[in-house]
Amino acid sequence: MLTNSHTPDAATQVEMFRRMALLKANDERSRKVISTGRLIMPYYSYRGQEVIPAALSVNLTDDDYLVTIYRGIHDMIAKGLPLKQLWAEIAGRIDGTCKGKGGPMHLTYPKKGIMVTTGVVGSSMPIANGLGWASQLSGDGRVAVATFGDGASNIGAFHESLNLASVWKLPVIFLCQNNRWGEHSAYAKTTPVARIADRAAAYGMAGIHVDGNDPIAMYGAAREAVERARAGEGPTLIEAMTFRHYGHVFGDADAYMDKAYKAEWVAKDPYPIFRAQLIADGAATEDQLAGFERDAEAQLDEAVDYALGSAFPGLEQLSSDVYGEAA
Amino acid sequence: MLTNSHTPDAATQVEMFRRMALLKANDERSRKVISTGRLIMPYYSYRGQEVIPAALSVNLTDDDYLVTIYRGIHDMIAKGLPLKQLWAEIAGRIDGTCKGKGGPMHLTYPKKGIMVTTGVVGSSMPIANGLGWASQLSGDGRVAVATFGDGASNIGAFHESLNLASVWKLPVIFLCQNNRWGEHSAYAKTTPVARIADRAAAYGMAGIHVDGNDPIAMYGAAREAVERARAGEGPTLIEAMTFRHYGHVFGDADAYMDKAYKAEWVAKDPYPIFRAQLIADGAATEDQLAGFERDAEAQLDEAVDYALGSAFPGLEQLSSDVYGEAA
Amino acid sequence: MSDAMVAEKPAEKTAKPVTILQALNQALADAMAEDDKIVVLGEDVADPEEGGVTGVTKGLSTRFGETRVRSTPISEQAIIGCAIGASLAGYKPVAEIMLMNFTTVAMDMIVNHAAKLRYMSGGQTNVPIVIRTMTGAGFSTGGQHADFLEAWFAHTAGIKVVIPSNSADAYGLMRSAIDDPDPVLFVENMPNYWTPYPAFDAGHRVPIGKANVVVGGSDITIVSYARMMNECQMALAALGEAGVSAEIIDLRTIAPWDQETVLASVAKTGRLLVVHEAVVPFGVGAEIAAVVQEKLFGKLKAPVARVGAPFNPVPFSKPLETAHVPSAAKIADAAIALVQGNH
Amino acid sequence: MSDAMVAEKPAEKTAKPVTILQALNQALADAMAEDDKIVVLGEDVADPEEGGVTGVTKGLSTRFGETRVRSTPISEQAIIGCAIGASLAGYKPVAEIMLMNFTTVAMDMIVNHAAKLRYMSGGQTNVPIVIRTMTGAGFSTGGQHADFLEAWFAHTAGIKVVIPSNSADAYGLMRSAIDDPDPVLFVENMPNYWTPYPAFDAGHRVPIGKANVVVGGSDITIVSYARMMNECQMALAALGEAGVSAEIIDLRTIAPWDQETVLASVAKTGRLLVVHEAVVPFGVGAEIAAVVQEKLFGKLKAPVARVGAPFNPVPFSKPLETAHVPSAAKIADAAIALVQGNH
Ligand SMILES: Cc1ncc(C[n+]2csc(CCOP(=O)(O)OP(=O)(O)O)c2C)c(N)n1
Ligand SMILES: Cc1ncc(C[n+]2csc(CCOP(=O)(O)OP(=O)(O)O)c2C)c(N)n1
Ligand SMILES: [Mg+2]
Ligand SMILES: [Mg+2]
Repeated sequence: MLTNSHTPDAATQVEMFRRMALLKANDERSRKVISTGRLIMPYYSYRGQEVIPAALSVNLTDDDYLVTIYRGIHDMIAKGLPLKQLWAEIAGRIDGTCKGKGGPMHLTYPKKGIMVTTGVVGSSMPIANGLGWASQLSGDGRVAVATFGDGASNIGAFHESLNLASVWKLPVIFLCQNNRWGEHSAYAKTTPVARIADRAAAYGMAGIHVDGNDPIAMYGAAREAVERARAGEGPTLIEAMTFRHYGHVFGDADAYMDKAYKAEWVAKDPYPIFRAQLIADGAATEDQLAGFERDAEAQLDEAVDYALGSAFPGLEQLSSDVYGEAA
Repeated sequence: MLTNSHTPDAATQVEMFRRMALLKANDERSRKVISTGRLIMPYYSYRGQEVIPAALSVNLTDDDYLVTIYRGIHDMIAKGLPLKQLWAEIAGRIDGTCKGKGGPMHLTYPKKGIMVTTGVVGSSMPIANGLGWASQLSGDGRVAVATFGDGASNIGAFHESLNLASVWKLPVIFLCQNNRWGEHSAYAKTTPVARIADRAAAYGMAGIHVDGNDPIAMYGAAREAVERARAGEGPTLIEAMTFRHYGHVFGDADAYMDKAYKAEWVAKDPYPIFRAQLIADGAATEDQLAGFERDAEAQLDEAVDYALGSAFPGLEQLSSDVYGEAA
Repeated sequence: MSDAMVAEKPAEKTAKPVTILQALNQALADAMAEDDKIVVLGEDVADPEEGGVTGVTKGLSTRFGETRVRSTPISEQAIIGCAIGASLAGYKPVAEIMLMNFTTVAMDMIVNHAAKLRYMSGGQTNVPIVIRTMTGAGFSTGGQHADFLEAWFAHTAGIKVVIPSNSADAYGLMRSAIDDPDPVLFVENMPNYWTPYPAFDAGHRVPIGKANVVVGGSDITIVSYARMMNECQMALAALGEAGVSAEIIDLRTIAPWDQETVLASVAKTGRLLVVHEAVVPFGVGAEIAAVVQEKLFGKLKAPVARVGAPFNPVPFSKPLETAHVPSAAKIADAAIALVQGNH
Repeated sequence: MSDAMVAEKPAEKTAKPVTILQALNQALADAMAEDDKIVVLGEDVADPEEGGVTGVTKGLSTRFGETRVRSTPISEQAIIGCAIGASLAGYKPVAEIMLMNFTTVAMDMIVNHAAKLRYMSGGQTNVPIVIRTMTGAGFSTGGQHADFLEAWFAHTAGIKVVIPSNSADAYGLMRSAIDDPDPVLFVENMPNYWTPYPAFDAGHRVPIGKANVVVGGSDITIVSYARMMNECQMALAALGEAGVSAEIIDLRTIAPWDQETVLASVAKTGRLLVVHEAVVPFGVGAEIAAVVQEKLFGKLKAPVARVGAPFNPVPFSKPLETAHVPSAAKIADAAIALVQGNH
C-alpha cells in the first residue's frame, strides 16, 4: 500500500469543486427530468461519488483515455463530455454523441478521450489495457483509466486485466469506486477480503486504498497513479471508498440497506463538506462557489433545451453504423 | 502462508510410493504405446509430477470429489481410476470409462469421485465449487479438489472460483501444480507475482506454497487442506512446485526451455529420490519397492491388452448420450 | 419425455389472471416445496437482496433458507460452474444469469461443460440444471441488455432451450425444465413479466418440445414465441380485415422444436411465416425454414418467410428501438403479402 | 468494400505449392512489413514461445520485435479486450484465440464489445481487429477442441466471419481481414494447415463477401467452405460416375455471405446442397437454405439439402470422430439423391 505526498494547490481545489458542482447539478437535473416523465431511460445515479472523477480528471489531459461504465456519467462530464451532446444522447436524439443509438450506458466521445462506456460488469478493464498498450507502443505518454465498481472486482475480467497490465507494465489506472454495494448486494456478502486495494498484491501491482470522498486524498491517489503510468512504471489499482445516495438504478429506494447506515453515509455527503472547507480555508468565496452552481444550472438549462429540441434519428439510422466502408 | 505439522507414517509413505510407481509406469507405458503408433491421441505427460496426487490421494476417500484437467491422468489413477477402463478409454473403445467418447481429456469415473476432466484451462475450478456446495448442503463431509496448472492461475475462472469458495466457505481445495510452464510460456513471462499461493490473500483464503516434489511436505499440505475443508473451515489454495519432464504435449521437445535448466530439474526427479529415501529410512526394502514396480508393469500389461482387445463403439453410439430420458 | 409425467393440462380460465413473474415465482416455490434437492443461485436472488432484481425469486430464501437460495457475487462463470458441480452431486440447481447478454461471460461453462458432460462421460454423469435469464427490447436499455441469443444455444448439442409467452406456459415449462435430466436454458421476457395472463392449475407441466396451436386457421401458419406471440395475436385484426385466416403456433421450446406440429399445420395451410425478436440472419427462423422447405417440398404455396429484427445491435433511441422489434403491423403485412402472392 | 482495393487475383499456378500455414505466416509478415500499426498478440505467439503452437506466427517477433508481437498470459478476455482497446487508438491488432472452443471465454468481448462499439458510438469509433482461431475434427482431440461455431458469430451484427479452404484464399482473406475497418473472425482449420495448395502472388487480396465458383456444373450446386471443400472435390469422382454434373462453390466468407453468386448458380442448376463440418441444426446451412428457398421459390427442382455433423459433441473414438465429420461419400450420396429425386 503506497501513500502519497501530492496536495492540490488552492486553484486546483477550486477547479475540482467547479467540476463537482457540475456533476451534482447534472445528477439532480437527470433525476428531476426522469421523475417528471420528460425522459425515459435506465439511470444510475452517481450522487455522492463526485469527488472521485473531479480529483482524477484534473490530473488528466484530453488525450488520456477513459473507459467507464453505466454508472459513469460523472466520470465523463469531469473528463470533458459536453453537456449538450450528453443530454441529446440520453434523450435519444440525433444530435447526441452517439446519434441516440448508444444511450446513457454507451456514451462515447473520443475527442475528449472517452472511448467506451460499457453496461457489462467488469468489461471496462480489458479494453483499457488495449488503450494502454497503444500508448506504450507509440510512446505518446497517454494514460488509460478504467473505472468500475466494487462488485466488479469479483468478475473474471478484473483478474485477467490486472494480471496482464502488470506483466506488461501498461500505463493503466484501475479505478474502483467502492460504494459498498453491487446492485442489492452488500460488499461483505460477495467479497471475502477487507480491501479491494489489497488484491493489487496478487498482481505485483501498486494498490492504493483511499477515501474517495476526501478531495485532497483522492487527488493525491490519482496523481500518484498518473505519474506512475506516465513514467512507464506500470499500472495502479485505486480503491476509492464512497457511497451512492440514490439506489442502484432510478426507482430503487435502497430498501435492502439499513436505514441508519444509509442516513449516516448520506450525512457525510462530500459536496457540502468540501464546499464549506474551501470557504473556511479562504481558497474560495461563497459567491464564487455559488457562481459555479448557478453556471452549472444555466449550462443544464441550455443542454436540456438543446436535447429536447433536437430531432430523433430517422429510421435510416436503424441499420447504419453496423459496418464501415473499406478504405 | 500457513505451515503444517502433519507427517505421514511409514506405511502411508510406502503407500504413496506405491501409487507413484503406478503413475510413473503408466506414463512411461503411455509414451511408449504412442511412440510405437499403437495409440493415437493428444497425450499430456505428467512425468515428474507424481508426488502431488500420490500425497493428496492418501488423504482422500473414494467419496471425495476430483475435478481435473487434460494433464490429470496421474490425479485420476491416484484417486482410483481403474487402469483397464482408463486404457480402453484412451484407446477409444466401448469398454472405456466413457465408452470411448470422452478420451484422455475427458476421463470420468464417478464411482471413485472422478467427476469431470476438462480440456479448457481454468474450468476445473468453478465446477469443483458446485461439488463443494453440494457437500455443504448435504453435510456429508465430502471434499472437492480442483487441480490446475500455473498458467491457469491467470484466467478469469480462477478468480471467480476462489472468491466464491471463500465467501461461501466451501470445502474445496484448489491444487495448483506449478510446473513453471504453461504450454511454451515460462511462468515469469505471464505471471507478475512470485508465488501463486500469495494470491490466496486476495480472497481471504489460506494459501500454502509447498515443494510438490517433496512427498512429506506435500502430504502435510494436502492433509492440512483436507482437514480444513472437512472441518467446515473453508477452502485452501495449494501451490505445489514441480516440473514436467516431457514437454507440454507428446511430440513437444521443450525447445523453448534452456537446456541446462531443464537438465537440472530432470535430475531432481522426485521418484528415485523418494525411493532411495524410503529404503535408507528403513521404511521399505528394495524388494518391496521393486515389487510395486513389477506389479505396476503387470497391471499395465493387462490393461493395455484389455484395451486393445476391446471393441470400438458402434455407430449407434455417435448420437446417443446427448440427452437423457425424462424420469 | 414420458407423457404420463408431463401431460399438458389446459390453463384454468376462470381464476384470477396471474403475471409471468408470479407464475415463475410460484413454479420455483412449488418445486422447492416438493423436492429439497432443488436449489437456487444467482446475483441478488435471496430476500436480503430483494429476491432478484425483478423479484422472480422473491420469498424463496425466506421460506426455504439462504442455504438453498443463495445470492452470489457478480461471477457468472462461477455461478454456472457451481450449478454444474452441484448437479453432478445430485442437486437440481436453478441458476440465474440476470440478462441474456451476460451469458456471454459464461459460455464456456454452458456450452463446453453443462451441455457436453453427459456425452463426454459416456452417460455416466448428467447436468440437470436450469439456467434462467431475461431479455427483450422495450425498456431503452440499449445494445448490451436486450439481445435474443437462443439460436446459439439451439446450435449446441446437449442443452435444451425454452421460452414461454404467457403465465401458464411459464409455470408449466419451468416445472418441466426442473424435472428434466439435462441442462435447460429458460429465457424470460423482461417486457412482459408484468402482463396478466389466464391462470393455471398448480403442478401442471408443459412438456418440453411441444408447441401450442393457439389460434386455428387455414391460409397461413405463423410460428412465433416469447413476447412476439402478443404481436402475432394483435396482428389477427388486420389479417381478418384482409380476409386472411391465420393459424398461430407458439413454439414454446426452441430446442428441440416441435417439427411435427409445425409441419402438420403448414401441410394444411401451405404457407409459413416465422416471427422472432432476434435478428433475422442465422436466427431460429432459418432452421425452421430449412426444415419446412425440405419436408414439404412442392407442397408450399409460398416461400417460408421470416420477420425478425434487422441486422444491427439493439438501439437506444425510442423510435429506433420500437422500429427494431417486429410489430403486429409488420407481421400482418408479411403474412398478407405471402397469402396474396406478393413475395 | 471497394473493388479497386481488393480486386481478386487468380492464384499463380506455376510456383511451388504452399501450405495454409505458410500462407498465413506470409500474409501476417507482409502486412506487418507494410504497416507498422499492425500488431499481433495471443498465447505463445512470439518466438521465444515458438511462434504459436502450430507456428502460424513463427518468425514475426524476431523480425518485428516483441513489442509488436506479444505472447500473452492464458487470458482470452484480456487478449480480445487488449485488441479492442489498441484498435480504438489506431492500431490494427491480429489476436489469436488458440482454438475456436475457447472463444467461449471471450464472447462478451467479441459480441458485446468488438461487434457493437461502432454502432453504439454512432459511428464515432470502430474496431478493426482480426481474431484468428483454429478448429476442426480429425486429431482425436474430443469434445472441447474441434467445434465449428461460425453460425454464432454470423448471427451477430457488427462482425464478419471468414474461413479459407486453401492457401491462396488464406493469404488473400487474411490481407483483406487486416485491411477491413471492422472486426473479422478468421477461422483456420487445424487438420489442413499442412496441406500444400497452389501458390499465389504476394499482396493479393480475396475480397470479403465474395464466394468462389471452384468447379462449374449444371445439375446441382454444392456450397461449402473450409476443409469440407476437399471432401466436396473428392466427391466429384462418384458424382461423375453417377452422371451428375456438380457446380462447387467455396463460400470463403460466412458473414456477409455471397448471396449473388450462390443464387446465380442455383438459378442455373435448380438444386442446392450445403455442406459444413458444424452440426446441422441451426447451422450456416439453415440460413442459406432459408434465403435460397425464398429467393428462388418455385424455381427449385429439389429442396435445399444440408450435410453436416450430427447433433452431438465431437466424439474422441476414431471411428466415431470419422463418422461425425461429413465425408466425400456422404456428400456424393446426398447430391445424387437430390438430382435423382430421392429426397
Ligand atoms: C456481467 C454482468 N453481470 C451482471 C450485470 C448486472 N449488473 C449491473 S450493475 C451490477 C452491480 C455492479 O456493482 P458494482 O460493480 O459495485 O458497481 P456500482 O453499480 O455499485 O457502481 C450488476 C450485477 C451486468 N451488467 N454485467
Ligand atoms: C481457455 C483455454 N485457453 C487456452 C488453452 C490451450 N492450452 C491448453 S494447456 C495450456 C497451458 C496450460 O498451462 P498450465 O495451466 O500451467 O498447465 P500445464 O499444462 O502446465 O499442466 C494452454 C494455453 C486451453 N485449453 N483453454
Ligand atoms: Mg458498487
Ligand atoms: Mg504449467
